[in-house]
Amino acid sequence: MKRLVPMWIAIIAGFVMLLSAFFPITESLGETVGDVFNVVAAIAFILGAGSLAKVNLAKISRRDQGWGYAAITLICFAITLVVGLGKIGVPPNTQFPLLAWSGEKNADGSIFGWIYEFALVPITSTMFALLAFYVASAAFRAFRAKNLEAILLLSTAFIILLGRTFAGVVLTGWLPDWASGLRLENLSVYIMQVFNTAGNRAIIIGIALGVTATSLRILLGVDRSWMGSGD
Amino acid sequence: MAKAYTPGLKVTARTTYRVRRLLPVPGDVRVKVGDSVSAETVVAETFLEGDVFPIKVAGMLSVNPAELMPLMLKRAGDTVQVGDALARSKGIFGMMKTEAKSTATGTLESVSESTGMVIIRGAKTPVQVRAYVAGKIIEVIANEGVVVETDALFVQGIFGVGGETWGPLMIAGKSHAEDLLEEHINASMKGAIVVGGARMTAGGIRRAREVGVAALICGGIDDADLRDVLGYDLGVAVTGSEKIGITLLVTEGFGDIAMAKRTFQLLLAHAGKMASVNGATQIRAGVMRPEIAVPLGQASSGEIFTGGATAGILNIGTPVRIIRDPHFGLLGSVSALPEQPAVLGSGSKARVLEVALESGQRVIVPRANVELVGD
Amino acid sequence: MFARIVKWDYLALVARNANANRWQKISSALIFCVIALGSFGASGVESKVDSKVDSRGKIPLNELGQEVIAPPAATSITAEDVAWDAGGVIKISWQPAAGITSATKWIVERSEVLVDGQGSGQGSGQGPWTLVAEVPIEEKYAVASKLSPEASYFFRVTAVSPNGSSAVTTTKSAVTGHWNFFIGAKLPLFCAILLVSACVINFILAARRGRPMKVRRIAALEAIKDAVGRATEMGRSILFVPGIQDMDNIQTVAGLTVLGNVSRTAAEYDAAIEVPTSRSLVMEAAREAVQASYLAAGRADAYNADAIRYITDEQFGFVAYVSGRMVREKPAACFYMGCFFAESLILAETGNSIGAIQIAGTAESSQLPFFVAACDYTLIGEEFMAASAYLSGEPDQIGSLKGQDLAKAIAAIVIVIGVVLATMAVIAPSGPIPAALAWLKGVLGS
Amino acid sequence: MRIVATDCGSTTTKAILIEEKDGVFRQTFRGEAPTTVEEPFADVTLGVANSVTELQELSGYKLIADDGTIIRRKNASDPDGCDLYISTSSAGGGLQMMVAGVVREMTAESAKRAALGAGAIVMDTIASNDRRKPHEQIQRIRELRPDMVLVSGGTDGGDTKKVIEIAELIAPARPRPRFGGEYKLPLIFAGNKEARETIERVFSGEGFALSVVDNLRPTLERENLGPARERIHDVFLEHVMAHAPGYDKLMTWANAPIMPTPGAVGDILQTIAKGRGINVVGVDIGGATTDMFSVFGGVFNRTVSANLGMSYSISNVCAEAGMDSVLRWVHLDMDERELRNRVKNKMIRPTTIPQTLEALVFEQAVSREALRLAYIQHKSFATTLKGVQQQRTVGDAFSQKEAGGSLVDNMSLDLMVASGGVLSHAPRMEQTALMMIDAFEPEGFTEIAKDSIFMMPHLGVLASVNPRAAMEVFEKDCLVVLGWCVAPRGEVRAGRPAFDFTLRRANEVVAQGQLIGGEMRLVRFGHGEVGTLEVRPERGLDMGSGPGKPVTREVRGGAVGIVLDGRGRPLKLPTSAVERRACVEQWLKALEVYE
Repeated sequence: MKRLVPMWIAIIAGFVMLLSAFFPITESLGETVGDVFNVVAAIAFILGAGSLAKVNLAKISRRDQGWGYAAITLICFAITLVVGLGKIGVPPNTQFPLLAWSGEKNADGSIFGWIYEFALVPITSTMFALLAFYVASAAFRAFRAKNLEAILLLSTAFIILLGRTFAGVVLTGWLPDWASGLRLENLSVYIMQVFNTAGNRAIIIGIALGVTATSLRILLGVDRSWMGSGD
Repeated sequence: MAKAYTPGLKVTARTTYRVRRLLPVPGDVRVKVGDSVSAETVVAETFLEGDVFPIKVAGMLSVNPAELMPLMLKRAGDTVQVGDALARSKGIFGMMKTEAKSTATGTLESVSESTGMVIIRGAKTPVQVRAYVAGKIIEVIANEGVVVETDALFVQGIFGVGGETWGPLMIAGKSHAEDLLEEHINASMKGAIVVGGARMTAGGIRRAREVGVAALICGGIDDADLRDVLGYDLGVAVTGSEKIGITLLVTEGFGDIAMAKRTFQLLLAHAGKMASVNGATQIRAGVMRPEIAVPLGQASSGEIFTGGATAGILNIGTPVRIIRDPHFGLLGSVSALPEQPAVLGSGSKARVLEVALESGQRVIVPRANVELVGD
Repeated sequence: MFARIVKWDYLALVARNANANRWQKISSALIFCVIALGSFGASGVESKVDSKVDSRGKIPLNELGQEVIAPPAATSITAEDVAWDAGGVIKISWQPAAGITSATKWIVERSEVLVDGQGSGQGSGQGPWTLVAEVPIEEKYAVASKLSPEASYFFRVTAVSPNGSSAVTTTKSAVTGHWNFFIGAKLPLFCAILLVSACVINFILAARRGRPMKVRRIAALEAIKDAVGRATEMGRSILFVPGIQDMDNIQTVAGLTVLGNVSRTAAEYDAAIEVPTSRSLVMEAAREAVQASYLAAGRADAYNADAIRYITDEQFGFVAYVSGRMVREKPAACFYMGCFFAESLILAETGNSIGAIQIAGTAESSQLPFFVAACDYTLIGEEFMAASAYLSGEPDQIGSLKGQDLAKAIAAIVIVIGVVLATMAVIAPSGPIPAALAWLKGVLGS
Repeated sequence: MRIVATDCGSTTTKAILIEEKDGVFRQTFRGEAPTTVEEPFADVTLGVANSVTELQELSGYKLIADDGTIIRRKNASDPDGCDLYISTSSAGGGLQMMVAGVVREMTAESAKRAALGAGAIVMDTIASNDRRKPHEQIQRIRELRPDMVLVSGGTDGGDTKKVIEIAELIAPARPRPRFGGEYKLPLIFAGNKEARETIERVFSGEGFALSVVDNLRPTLERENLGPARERIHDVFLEHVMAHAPGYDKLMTWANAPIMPTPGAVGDILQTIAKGRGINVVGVDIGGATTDMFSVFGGVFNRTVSANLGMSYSISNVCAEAGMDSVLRWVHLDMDERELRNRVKNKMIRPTTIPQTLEALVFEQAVSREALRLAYIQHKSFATTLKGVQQQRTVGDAFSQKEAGGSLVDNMSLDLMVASGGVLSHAPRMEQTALMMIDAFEPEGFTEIAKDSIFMMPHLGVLASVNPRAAMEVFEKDCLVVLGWCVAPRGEVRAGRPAFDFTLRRANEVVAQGQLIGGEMRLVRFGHGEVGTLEVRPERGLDMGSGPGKPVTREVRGGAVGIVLDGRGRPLKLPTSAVERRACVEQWLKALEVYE
């Protein structure tokens, strides 16, 4: 029973979504399913927040190593929640100036907006910036020409990287016009457009078929492992 | 080679049969030297240590094993029932406490601070050892068991399945060469040791199990029938612990083969007497063969037998059984013992002997392919 | 034949299957070439679209500095409901007057029919006008979409030049966009889905009838035991990240099916597993999956719901938590199974630096290179989708993989036809071949 | 120099005499007597003395003193006695061990490897992921009566919890040793060094003799079996042997520690593989079990297939392989029901020997299956380490190889050594060769030899005292070279050419021809002959240098010669019974197997 009900919900919702893409009559049903998903996700968020609170509170209660950070997490969470839900500092919407809560939560002057703009965005950018270093370290370790395939990949990567820099233009600028296709910048475009696109499409076709088959397995109830291992 | 031992099976009309009846672990012996016992008498009993049930309590409470001790509600030595709370967590600021419940009944033996595992020892299980044969206690091995002695008709089989059993000896067929069929078994044979002739057929075995025969003794059995009885294909001849509700014993081997006439007649002569049968067979180093003992309850014959493998030396005239095709199962006596190895049909060279078969025919077989018959 | 196709799996990644025999390699290589050529043809199509954009840009330049004359209005205008659609789509066409060249674009507007119905005659019942589209002056039609189905509209069109606008031309009567039973434009897609489904179902049924199905070994999935075992022996935890998307993403679902297997192995080995999620719903689903696995492994008591926790929806906040956790706890095995974006490399590199066995799986093709470079094993796209079927080992699920391969073969055939047609169309630019090509493109929706 | 070596097997004790003549060690005489470990004798030295007495009778030297001990020479001119006496033992079922580890495929497997390598029989392996519930594991531990327990688990600095958990299961289960009640069960701990203290506390109670050695898996990337193996040997001598009847006396006689028989066989094979720089597979097929040894790339592995044997276990072989699999090697008409009964009769009367050709053909068919199954078990055990982190580069993107692949590679295999009754006592050498080829399916060039009188255990111990003597005797007297098997890897097409071959001796062509797919051919090339064999496989077939590439190698002659095998690998027999029988008959005829 515990398995049958969710399975049927999934199957029906899935078919509705599928049909709504083709049959206008079911479109609104499809939208309803989408709405239901959003509602469920919103309810689940309470569970998520609960889990966050529980894990961190337990940490504080047990005085685990680094429990201070857990406290900070919870305090920040509470502050953001209060200023966001309470729309503190939010100027009222110009259309309804008498309703204090009518403004957008991250409108100018709101604390929530301020937190977003001046705390979250810079922190996020910092994390993102780390990526450059990770790319460098991964490339350094991974690009070793130890077999034919690796050599091919390495030389292709080299052409593309050079072709995207001015050095590439300078290096092969002397090539006459009739051989301009061999200029690094053109070669790099050519590789990206032809070989890369081709390879990518092969993967994408595979993925598309995979997605279709996976969806079908779930819709037909053949695959129930998403609810936990089959038996 | 200095000596050549040839294996054989013991079939003897009268011998002093001694059997050691031992407990698996030390316990109490219930009889004393000189006591007369029947097959069913309990001669020794003890308790086996209870089963051990480990419960990972720390994991159930999601606490560190080292922190488990203060949370335990039960201590080592306490008795616990299934469902009893063993430990309770502190929870978050005193709320949301969780309990670890016992999944076993028994005594709490230990709590480990390294793994957070609690060991519960289940109740002890009683073990009893019975005398197995009617006879006299001639020795008591303190805390371990006894030796029972009786004067008995003793027959070793070649192969058996099922464990120890006893009951009145009954004869199902008319001759040693007659297959044991379904119609040979009747309801009066419930709890009896039934002796058939040649092969025990599938129908015969089925009927015997229905009726509740304690043991079936025949010359042979078909591999396929054995597989049906056991439910699997026997790979190695180490048996005795099967739970099939009947003990089967064959005296000659697999296939269509008649019981040796002498064996049949010996058993026939004692029909109606109480017999003890053990189907346990172990064909490995330390050979164990299945056996039938019929206590005769009279004066000792002098020879003492304690079971195990027997072996003897071949001489001209020694009665033998051929135990490998092409002459499998035929009986005869040694008529010549050539010293030099001979080339066999298979191309191997081996030491051989000549057997004069009961039919009068003389055949040459490898020495490895005969076994001694008789005492 | 299809028994072999299952080994192609990765058309482009042929050589990966080191055990494939010669024929499998050759056939895979052929398919690879065909796809490469096919993409070449396809990329040509794109460049044509680009040239159209360029020509549009040139017109205003040519017209700059000319005499100030307002363009003439369109001579007639008609609007009609588009058939086989979801309703709310109306096609408006008009006839330009002569000398329209001075104008640069058309402005198409619509108006709802006013409810109080002051009159149904021409020009009456029209409300405020809203813009439908601005189209280049060469165009003679426009499509108004996203209208309310079963509502009626008036349309008007105006030619605009830098020097002024023409008079408006308005439809005589209001037009209603009816919704239809089926969206005609999606017919090819619908057929394709039916075809693929038919292939898959056919093989599922065949498998149920007992036809033997075999799949090649997928090293990444065989390595799950290795990774979990490593964590057990080293006394460390297992980290499983099911991507950063919600449950409505099929990759997340595929990730959870792998989680079911990983957690079952973890339960058997008695290893600790941690699942940080960036969506609450995923947390709930993951808890279900893990709990069921522990139950199936007979170790329900070892299941700890708090190990599957929600962190944050914020992409980089999530990454910060997970990589921080990795550096502190040093898990011995890391799984990344689901939809990943920029965080893929941050996670995988961090995992690599702490010496964990890492197994990744995603269908985000842009993130695949990062995973391949930094992880021990990577499930590439389709392999990832096939993972749950593979892991289940059930014949009907494996049958579905075979069906997928059949569909792939059909796709390959279509590509071959397309490549041949495109090549011939270049050689013979007129006649039936370009028409056939155009038809094929139309069907495939390019 | 005069060396006496004995091997106390479970049924017979075999003695050999090795003498140094003109600076070369040769094995000269051998004797045999029943082993006397069990009642009524209960003293192993009686059997040893009997077997050495036979040596004495044959050689004419006085080796046994009147008190039944072995005489030692005082100097080289002394006519009586020997200089060195060594022995191995597998009597009483050999060394029986239980091993435990955390993960079955990792530390538990390493522990098993250590135990098997030391010559033990592994009765059971306890691991946290062996799919048994803890109380089932305890039940099992209580049932077993091992001679010794090896506990491993966790890398150094890794898991402690589960190792201790396993220890906490073993301790209350109180496994009882096979011999004696007061005897303490030896227990070796070779796991995470951080768990040592706790382990010592857990086993501090009565009944255990704990010894601690270095972790046998210090990291998952490295296996360190040496210390554990040595400790097993020590404990075997100190505890197990000391309690077996008569062994205390035997130990005082011997000049080198008594080794478990299989451990000694492993040692000699490792010595040979190292000395010649080759990969070796050795097999000893017995009545109850089959021991398989391999050295690939210097890594030694041993497996014991407990229920694959030719007499006690013959019925199990038929059950496990299936009668159809056995009968596919048979070219004669046989009645299946009768065969099944015969198999069971052999099981209950294990000492009988086949008298007719038909019986022999059948037994050899069974042996092929027993060997094949044992080899499969061996291959899946002899693997590279599992749980190792892979360092990937872009070059691996297309070939993500799994860890834990088998070390056994038939193409790189150089030498197969056959021993055990059915192989070494086969009436014709060709039978032994074909049984080995059918069961092992060697690829490329593989030399086949047999251990004529099972001398390898003796030489294994000898190698620890006098390696030169061991090597010389092994090469000259122990191994009987049968010849070579030359076979391509890859599928062949029946009736189409498979490969061409040319055999030259000193640039003179001895034999030349072409093998058709599915065909076998024998080129007689006698003992002591040396030549070069060139083979040119068809496209897609690999003889060692890659598909379609020709190979030339030096070959030495043997009792059988060169077997050219055009059947392809993996070996496939025709499915139709009539075709298959014709095929098998062709092979048997070509190799003159049954004349």
